[in-house]
Amino acid sequence: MTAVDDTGGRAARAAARLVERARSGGRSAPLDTEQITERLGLAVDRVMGEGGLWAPRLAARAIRQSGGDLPEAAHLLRAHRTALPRLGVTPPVPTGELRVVRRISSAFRNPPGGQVLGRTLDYVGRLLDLLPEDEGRARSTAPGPDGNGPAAGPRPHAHEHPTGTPHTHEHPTGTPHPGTPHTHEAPPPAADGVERTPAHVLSVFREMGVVAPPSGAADPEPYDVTRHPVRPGAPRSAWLQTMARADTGSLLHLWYGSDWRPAGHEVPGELRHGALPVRMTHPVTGRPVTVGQVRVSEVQTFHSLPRAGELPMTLDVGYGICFGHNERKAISMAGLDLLLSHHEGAADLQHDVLLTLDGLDSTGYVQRLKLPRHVEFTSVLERARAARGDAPHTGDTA
Amino acid sequence: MSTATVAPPAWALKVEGLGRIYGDPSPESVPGTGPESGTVISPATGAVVAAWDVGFEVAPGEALGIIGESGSGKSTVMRCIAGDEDATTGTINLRGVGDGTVDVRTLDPSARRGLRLHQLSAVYQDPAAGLNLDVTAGGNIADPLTAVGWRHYGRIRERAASLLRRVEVPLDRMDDLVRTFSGGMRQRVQIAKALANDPPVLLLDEPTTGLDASVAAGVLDLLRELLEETGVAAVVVSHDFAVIDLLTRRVLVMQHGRVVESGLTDQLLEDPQHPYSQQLVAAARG
Amino acid sequence: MNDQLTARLAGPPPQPGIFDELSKREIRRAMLSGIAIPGYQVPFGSREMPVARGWGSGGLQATLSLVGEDSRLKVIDQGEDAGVNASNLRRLVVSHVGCEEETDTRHADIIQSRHRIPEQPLRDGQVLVLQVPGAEPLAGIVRDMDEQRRMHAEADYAKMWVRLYEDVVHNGLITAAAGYPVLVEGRYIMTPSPIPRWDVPKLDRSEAITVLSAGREKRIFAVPPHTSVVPLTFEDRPFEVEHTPGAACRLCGSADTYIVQEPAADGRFTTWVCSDTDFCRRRRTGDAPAPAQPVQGETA
Amino acid sequence: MTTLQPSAPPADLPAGSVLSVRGLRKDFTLHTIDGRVVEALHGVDLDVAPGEHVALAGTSGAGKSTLLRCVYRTYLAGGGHIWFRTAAGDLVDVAALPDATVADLRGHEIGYVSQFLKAQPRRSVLTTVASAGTARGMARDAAREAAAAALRQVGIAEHLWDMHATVLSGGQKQRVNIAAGTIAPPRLLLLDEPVSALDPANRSAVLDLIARLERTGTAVLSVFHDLDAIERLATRVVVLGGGRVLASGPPEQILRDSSLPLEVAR
Repeated sequence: MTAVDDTGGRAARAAARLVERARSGGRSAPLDTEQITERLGLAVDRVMGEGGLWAPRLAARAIRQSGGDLPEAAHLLRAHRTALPRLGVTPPVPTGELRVVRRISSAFRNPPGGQVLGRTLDYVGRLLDLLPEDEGRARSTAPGPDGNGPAAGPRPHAHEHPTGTPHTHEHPTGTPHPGTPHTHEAPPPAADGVERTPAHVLSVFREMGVVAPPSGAADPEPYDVTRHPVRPGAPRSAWLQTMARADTGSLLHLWYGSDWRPAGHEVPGELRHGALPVRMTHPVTGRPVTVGQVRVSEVQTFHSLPRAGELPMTLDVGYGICFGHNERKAISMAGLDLLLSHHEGAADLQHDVLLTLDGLDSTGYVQRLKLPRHVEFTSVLERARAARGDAPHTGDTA
Repeated sequence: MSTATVAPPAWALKVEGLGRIYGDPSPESVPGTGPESGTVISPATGAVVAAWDVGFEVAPGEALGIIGESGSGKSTVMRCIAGDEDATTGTINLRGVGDGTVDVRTLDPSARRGLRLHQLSAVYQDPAAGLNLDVTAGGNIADPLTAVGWRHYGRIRERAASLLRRVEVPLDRMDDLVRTFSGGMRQRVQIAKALANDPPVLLLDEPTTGLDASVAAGVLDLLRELLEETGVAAVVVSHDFAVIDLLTRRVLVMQHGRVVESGLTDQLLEDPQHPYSQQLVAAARG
Repeated sequence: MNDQLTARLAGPPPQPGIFDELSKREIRRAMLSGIAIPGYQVPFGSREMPVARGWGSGGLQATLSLVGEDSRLKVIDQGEDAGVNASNLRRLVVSHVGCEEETDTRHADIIQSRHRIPEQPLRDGQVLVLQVPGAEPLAGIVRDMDEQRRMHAEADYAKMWVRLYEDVVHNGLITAAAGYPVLVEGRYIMTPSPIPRWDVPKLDRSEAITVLSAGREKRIFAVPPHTSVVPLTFEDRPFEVEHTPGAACRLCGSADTYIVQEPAADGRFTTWVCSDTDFCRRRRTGDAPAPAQPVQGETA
Repeated sequence: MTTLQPSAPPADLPAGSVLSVRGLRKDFTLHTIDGRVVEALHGVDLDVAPGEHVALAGTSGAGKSTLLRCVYRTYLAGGGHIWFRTAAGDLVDVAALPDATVADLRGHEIGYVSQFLKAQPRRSVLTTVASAGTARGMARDAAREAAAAALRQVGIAEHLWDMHATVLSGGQKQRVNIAAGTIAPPRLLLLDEPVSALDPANRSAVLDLIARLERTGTAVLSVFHDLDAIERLATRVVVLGGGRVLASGPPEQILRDSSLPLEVAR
């Protein structure tokens, strides 16, 4: 037996130490994970979505460990999850149970259940705030009718807390605490007529009879993309899962740049952000028990896609959902789902959705280019020389 | 079973009762379509009866024409024989497959595709359908050769060169990408590729349509010589009586998915019986 | 209350690790399928590893599924045991499983490698795990994955042969460098991962098992022992391995090993060293057969 | 190769005839002109024996060419039978045979020569004639020799033999055509005005060639433009008029019968 030459190992560890020093060597106070979950909630949400794991505190750790490199943080979360055993599978939750903290429909002036503007910067000027943090914070918590700026929709309500108490001001702590389980599931409608669990706008369209029937074969048992590789031809559940875990930027680009995106009037009929209960079947009683909740962003988008031999006025539906508050991702996902569901021939788009959106795959493929490859390069050079006839062509064979 | 060997049939290709319906394939789709009804669309089901009850035999060394206007079903019949699409009903037998006892429609898709290596070739109107334009002329011919096991570069090139010479493609173009070729030249390469493995059956779908008249004439001359020399059984699908007259000795006339008349080619030109055939001939005569 | 229920449902807390046992079993199953159908790409539910996809995540899953505490593990990248990546992967596995590190090819049970097969011929009982960045040899020929699968299923490889034919037409020779396509046991065309052509003959009728694992593409394939692996070439165009006339390793003098360029004292790339550092060391210490005389296509 | 369809010919056919036409009818329905019906043949009976040359005579429109084309199946018979005795001794009805069988018969046993040459493009004169011989079973070398002899006979100069037949003049083509049609004489040869465009010298050479066919036992059924050719070649003349046979007999008798409607050459 020989002593293992660990030159490379030492170099790798030294490199890691440099990163660690750069991250923790500053003079500011060490970063607490609470601070990340509370102050950088959208980053946490994005990492949980791309990591495919609802675990805010772990996601916060991953963000801190990766120095704010979110794809890297998502990778940490995924690799961590790989080591965990799978204990069970939750029964499906109808998203009608979603307790909204934000819910808008651009399709209706005033949809049944009302518009809930919630926490959004959509209507606020993008002005870099140069005030000290404390001052800005004090100002935003002060009560005032224009605290959120004017809203375009009628009767906007700026709810933030999912338990049903109406608020007219931004909640100072940001997102509702996701770890807190709720026991009451269907709160009564609030006094202003805004429901906490409003019916989907889709059901309104269904009643109007303008929604195209769902296309494609039945897809009862969801495909599990974490256990089975996907390739074009996979069922809808496979591409929905793939998109829910996709790199947000890649997904946005694919939707935005897609040749298949129909020109014209794609309408996010409904966008919601809120909490969904997670249940498990009780091992003894066999009944579902709520064991926690997750926050999700959900989008249903509508478009009248041209199809031969059909009335032009039927609407096709696209669906998007992801962990946390990530409207950009949910809207892109719904748009792509719409195209995938109704362009069966869009094999190229399916290929791209299923095989190019995963952040781990794409960043890994880039990473790989940084590894040494002189063995391959030597071989390539030799062929190039041989083709040019530089080297005497002995044609030695094996 | 008797051990006596059954003599192989005289025909190289036999088609019986061939039908192709797009849409509801049930029998209700058929009534109300065809020449008498003047449509291929089923009034009952809305299905398109693109071809129905088509049958013929072709002997080795014989060329059979199928003539009709676009939408008559002639190309559908060809695609069903070639295996580019599957017929709805009917049988297709090749002498080279089980001495003609096997309906090739019963073969599994892989075996069916395998027929295209040895048993039958197709030449399409659009050379891009039968060729890879981003491969050299020689490489396109290497495709069917390597598919049946040729592994000697020199012999592949010899065979490709002799085929290209036969179809009168200058050999100094052998290593040029087909994309750089003119339409007539591409068609010649496609013909060479189709003949690479000496198939007993050759299907020609509008082989000269889309070519300039003078170029088409050259390709037709070539085809006629090849049909005579090779002893191949050919099916020539065309809307053009001049092509049919030059290449075939028997012909079927198709209209609205049905065969309305069949006969010797000269008889069909000189003494057409069916009103539609007479119309076609009159139109061809100008 | 919910916390208690969750704890009860979860059972004992999981061992900190990389990979759960059920997943390892699934990957062993995929490897067995690959061994049963030499050269066939078996899809598997590739897990997320603590290394980047493309950084050996596929090889790592295969290795982790195979090693036990008593295994001797050798990991090389570009032929070197001491490279940054090789060291990192080896450390990861050893710390997870507690197996023995090994650099001597002769004594290793499992050899995970990127881009090389050791010069020392492998023996019965050894497993070579090759990291695969791109598993599909037909990828550059047709894009449609269904069509790729059909071509494999029907052994319809004419388009691959046309590619080689065109190569010779345009370049006078087959320019495929590393990752040269091979035919396994006369049936499936396989890419042997980007090993140099020098290493391809070592796969043919090897006594060891070769497992090729692509984490990103989620496919595993294998070459069982004593299986024919034939590089695709024309009968009149002999397969050529890398060869630079007159070049030899400046450390051990070998001209019958795979050598890569090194800068000389003047900074110009004029000297060569063995890519396989273990074998080079053995040559220098007289622990390996002396170099064969001027190279004539030495192979395993 | 070809299995001829078993047929049931009437018992009273002349035992030795190659061709026996019985009750042949033909009319043309013109669907493109409101379904107008043009009548051509109203029940023609006719026999041709081996070595016999039967010339059809009559005015223009009498149905001479129509009859020839019905026998060759370029026209479909509208009624009646066209009995043909094959080399194998079978009597088959050309009017009822499958197309493919007729096509085979045409290749081997029934020839048709018109004034128009339907030559293969890009094929030399010699090859055009020789391949007509090989198509009827001659050996390649024998066919080339016979082709050369036939071309000399009809006065095609040797320097033209290598040229493509399609570039020849009308008269040359006609002579190549007759050379090809007679090189390996079929059992039944149908001649449709084969010398109509020839100058006197060449015409005479071609007629000599046709005259020699009698010796080979070929049965000939012909339509000639001029009575002179009929007189020189025919062993029997059948006069058609109004789609029927008006008279039949030796040429010296028929051609002198001024009561018959004959078209006389200028």
